[in-house]
Amino acid sequence: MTIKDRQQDIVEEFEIYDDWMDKYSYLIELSKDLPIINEKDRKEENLINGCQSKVWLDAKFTDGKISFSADSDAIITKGIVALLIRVLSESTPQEIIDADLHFIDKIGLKENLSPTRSNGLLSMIKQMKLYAIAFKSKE
Amino acid sequence: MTIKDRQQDIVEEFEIYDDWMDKYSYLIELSKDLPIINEKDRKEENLINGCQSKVWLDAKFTDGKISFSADSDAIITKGIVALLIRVLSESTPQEIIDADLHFIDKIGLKENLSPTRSNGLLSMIKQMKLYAIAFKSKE
Amino acid sequence: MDFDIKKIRSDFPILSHTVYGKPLIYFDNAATTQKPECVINIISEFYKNYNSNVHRGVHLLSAKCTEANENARKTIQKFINANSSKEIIFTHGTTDSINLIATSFGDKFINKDDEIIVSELEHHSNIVPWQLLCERKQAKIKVLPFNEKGELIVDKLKNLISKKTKLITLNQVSNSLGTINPIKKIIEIAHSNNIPVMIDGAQAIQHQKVDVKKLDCDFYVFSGHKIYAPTGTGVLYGKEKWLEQMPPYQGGGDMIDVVTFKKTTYNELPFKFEAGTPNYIGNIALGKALDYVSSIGISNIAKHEKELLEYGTQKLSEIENLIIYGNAKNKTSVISFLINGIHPYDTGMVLDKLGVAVRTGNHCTQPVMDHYKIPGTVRASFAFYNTIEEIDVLYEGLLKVVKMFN
Amino acid sequence: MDFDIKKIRSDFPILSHTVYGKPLIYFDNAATTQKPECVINIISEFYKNYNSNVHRGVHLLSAKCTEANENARKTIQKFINANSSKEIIFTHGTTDSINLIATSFGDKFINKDDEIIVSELEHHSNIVPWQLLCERKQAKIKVLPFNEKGELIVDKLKNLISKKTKLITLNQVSNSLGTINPIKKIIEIAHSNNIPVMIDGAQAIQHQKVDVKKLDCDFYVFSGHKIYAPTGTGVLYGKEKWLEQMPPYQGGGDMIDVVTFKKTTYNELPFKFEAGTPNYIGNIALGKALDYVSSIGISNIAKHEKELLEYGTQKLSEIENLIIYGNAKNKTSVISFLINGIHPYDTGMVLDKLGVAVRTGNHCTQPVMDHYKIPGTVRASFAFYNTIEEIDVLYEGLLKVVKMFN
Ligand SMILES: Cc1ncc(COP(=O)(O)O)c(C=O)c1O
Ligand SMILES: Cc1ncc(COP(=O)(O)O)c(C=O)c1O
Repeated sequence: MTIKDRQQDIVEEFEIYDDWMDKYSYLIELSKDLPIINEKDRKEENLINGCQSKVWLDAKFTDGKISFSADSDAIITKGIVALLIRVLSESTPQEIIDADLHFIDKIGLKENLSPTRSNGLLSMIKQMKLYAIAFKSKE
Repeated sequence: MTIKDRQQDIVEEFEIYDDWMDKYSYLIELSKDLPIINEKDRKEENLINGCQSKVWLDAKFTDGKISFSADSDAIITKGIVALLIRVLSESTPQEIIDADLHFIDKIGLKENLSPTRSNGLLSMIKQMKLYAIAFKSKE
Repeated sequence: MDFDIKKIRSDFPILSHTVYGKPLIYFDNAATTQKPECVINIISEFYKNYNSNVHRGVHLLSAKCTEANENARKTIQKFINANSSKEIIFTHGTTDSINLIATSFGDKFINKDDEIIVSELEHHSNIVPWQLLCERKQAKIKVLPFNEKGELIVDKLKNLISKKTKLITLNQVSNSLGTINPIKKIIEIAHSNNIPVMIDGAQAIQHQKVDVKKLDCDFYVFSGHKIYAPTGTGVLYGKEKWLEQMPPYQGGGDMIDVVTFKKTTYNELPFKFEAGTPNYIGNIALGKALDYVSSIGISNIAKHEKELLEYGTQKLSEIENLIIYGNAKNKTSVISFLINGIHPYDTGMVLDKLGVAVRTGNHCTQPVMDHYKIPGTVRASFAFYNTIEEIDVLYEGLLKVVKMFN
Repeated sequence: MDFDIKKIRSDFPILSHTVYGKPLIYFDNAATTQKPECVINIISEFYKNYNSNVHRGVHLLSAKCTEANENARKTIQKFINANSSKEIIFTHGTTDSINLIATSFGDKFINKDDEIIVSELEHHSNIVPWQLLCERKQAKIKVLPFNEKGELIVDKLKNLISKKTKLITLNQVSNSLGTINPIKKIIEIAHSNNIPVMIDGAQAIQHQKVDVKKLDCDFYVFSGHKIYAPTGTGVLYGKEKWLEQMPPYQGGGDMIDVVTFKKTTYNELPFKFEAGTPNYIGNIALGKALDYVSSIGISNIAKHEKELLEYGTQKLSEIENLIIYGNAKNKTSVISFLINGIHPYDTGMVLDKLGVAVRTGNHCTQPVMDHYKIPGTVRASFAFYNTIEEIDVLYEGLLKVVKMFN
């Protein structure tokens, strides 16, 4: 599955919810699927400090593909983190660099990615892309 | 003539002018009657520095009465200074302390006494009253 | 005067708005307050009819704006009962006022090894300027702690005061907990030790009568935007005896007397501390906002807000596992809380969708959060235009939050 | 685009007003500019619909205001062609911006015996902050003089520059004479000596295209109220490399990262320099004002103002014994003058009664007045909404003045 396909899947999953309450409830469900970052990887360098919530993010590079693990102290943030990782994990650095993450907008959670909410998610996406660039240079 | 009478005189003089142009022209005339301060009295302590125009003021105390001399670099200011001196000069300290200078308002030149115009006139009146207080204490 | 909440609410245009199709319930008043129509209108009115730069202008509009600006200063003077309008400095907000004092008073009176006492309840704006000063001067900050209820432990003040203490600075009301501090008592203790006191009134002036003469504080500062006035306005009250001795803060137009490249002399108070074109339209609107508050009556405001606080406290306490931080005996209408296990961001995001605006996070008081060992709280802060019914909506919303996240 | 002066004038509500029953002729634009309706309206609109404190808010209104505030920052960035919005700091005006630089850059980079070159043409706001700094640091100010026409003598710069020169600071346009200074050339000379340059753009930004990248200046500052935006707003542009190295200016909310009583760390750019609640409504309206200027087109503005300057200069020169101060080849639409023997206050008071608002005095540039050995001038400063006909009224008024006082 490509990054595009995975985004399409998510958009379809969310289509059945037109109420934000249901969407949030589903996000809370999804947060449970997040590949949780190892205790030992929860170090300062892996912490993304939004003013409102924190995100920890780690990346491993194996067989040409990047896999992410993460966590957040806020559950809504965590649910979105889980979606981002589902979309981007197990992709090549180039795929991640090229990825256009339109699904957040499509499923109506755009405001969570606004710099004004300061929840660490925007910085997290930046960080994921930076990992991809770093790993690519090592290829 | 009391201070009140002199103010009344001025009010009557101005009554014939209803145009500000004529009033200003008359003020310019009056500025020529100002008892001009002596060259030697134009010292730092006698200078009242409004932001817009300067006023020099001196006071002498003879036979229980105060007489003022003054000057200003701006003519409109000088004309009003001349009026103020005409009203207050040759009065006793107590008369000056008690004086209520309503004529400025009555002849329609109030704005010239507004602190916002910053022409030194308000400070000048204050200074005249301070002289009166000082001379009274010497009586 | 009768307190007609309907009439009052109609004075504030924003209060009839909806967000996400739901009526806006604005409980973020400690962050900033909404503006009554008369304040909004005076801004337009001045821009449309009189706008002109103040001071030294010979023309009519300049005189009008200067006069209105100086009248606003007198309104403020009366509002806080200062001795003279010379003691009222226009600034751009509480933070600006405190930085002015820290720099100017600090440069003159604080030396190496001197001490400044700051309370543990302070907003960052009343901590960081003193830290910057202490760094410059190699002086020290000592901290007056608070107890579990969020009340300052005034008894500890005596131990903190030393010969080296040059200033005590604290807020009258804590923005994150709502605690009303016993500043009169603290000022008395300070003065009996010859120590001046600066009061941060950012969260007090809009909730209770402030009389700087009675309080006898040396400095009192507040922000316009928290008392129904525009952003970018603020006030610094200082006793004339201090302001006279203090050097200028910023340099520029209007604060000077004579400028040459050899020597510059400064203007008299209050202008010595007002460099550059002031926010005169903002200042004029601040005067209007204080007139509005006076017309409602600050004691009427306090009474209604007390009812909101009592009702809200009781209602929220009914929610299981909800902990209120800040339970001082004397409080303004601020409720800071956490529902066990639920992150404030999650609570805030859900309340937002229900139309309820609250603030979440550390509220610029990290030391307070550190004290309780929490990352932040959810804070609902009420103004006199809020209602009991709005609190009910908050309550229902919190039940929803509990259901969603537990 | 066609320059439709009628349409433009109708954008500014105040321009259709009268004073003393006469049409207002506003020639005090260098002191402050009038506001177009769209700017006045956006202020009301935000207070009535969206007002909420910016940054860190989880609720919708706070997000809206934060977004609008940051969009205004981007508008400013584009307007002056800065590299990044990190380089745009919101301040409260030119004076505030210069004081920030003098304190923060000064504390970091200026030491004992260092030298700062200031032009003789400067506004007090670009003199006094450097004097205050030099007093603190025991540094020196050197003055770049101007010639009788009011033009800087750039050739003298080389002799003033030494190994000790740490900064050159000057305005792009003189507020009292209108001279447009050759800042590009001065910046080149400075940079070839490794000296950074600060440009005071208070009187330039509203009259001509400013491109900070092309100019390559290190700092550029201006006031909102002089470019059709509200009072209490201002901008500091600084190259990232300088801003990164500079310590914070004011301490408080929003400019910090972590605060403890032990140690405080600071937020990233631009927030490091924005302590306390910003004047976000003012900033948003500033963005709107720049959009308005762009919609008219700055080159259209410059062209019309040049016509006004040329016509005004010619017309006023017809008056006997009228001396114009400032006859630089490159000038903005400012005419500073004196009629031989008549005090500027007298001239100003009479013009005021005729509905013509001019400024009189030293215009916060005492060194310029000292240079010419005059106490002050009468200054008529035109904006793009002024007309040839208005200049005719000024001319007639001056004839009246001559008749009255001579
Ligand atoms: C060249 C120049 N610099 C600085 C200033 C000060 O600007 P503000 O009063 O808006 O801070 C002015 C305004 O008169 C000016 O003309
Ligand atoms: C107690 C207290 N002090 C200072 C401030 C800072 O005020 P401003 O951001 O208006 O400068 C605030 C505002 O949050 C506050 O609540």
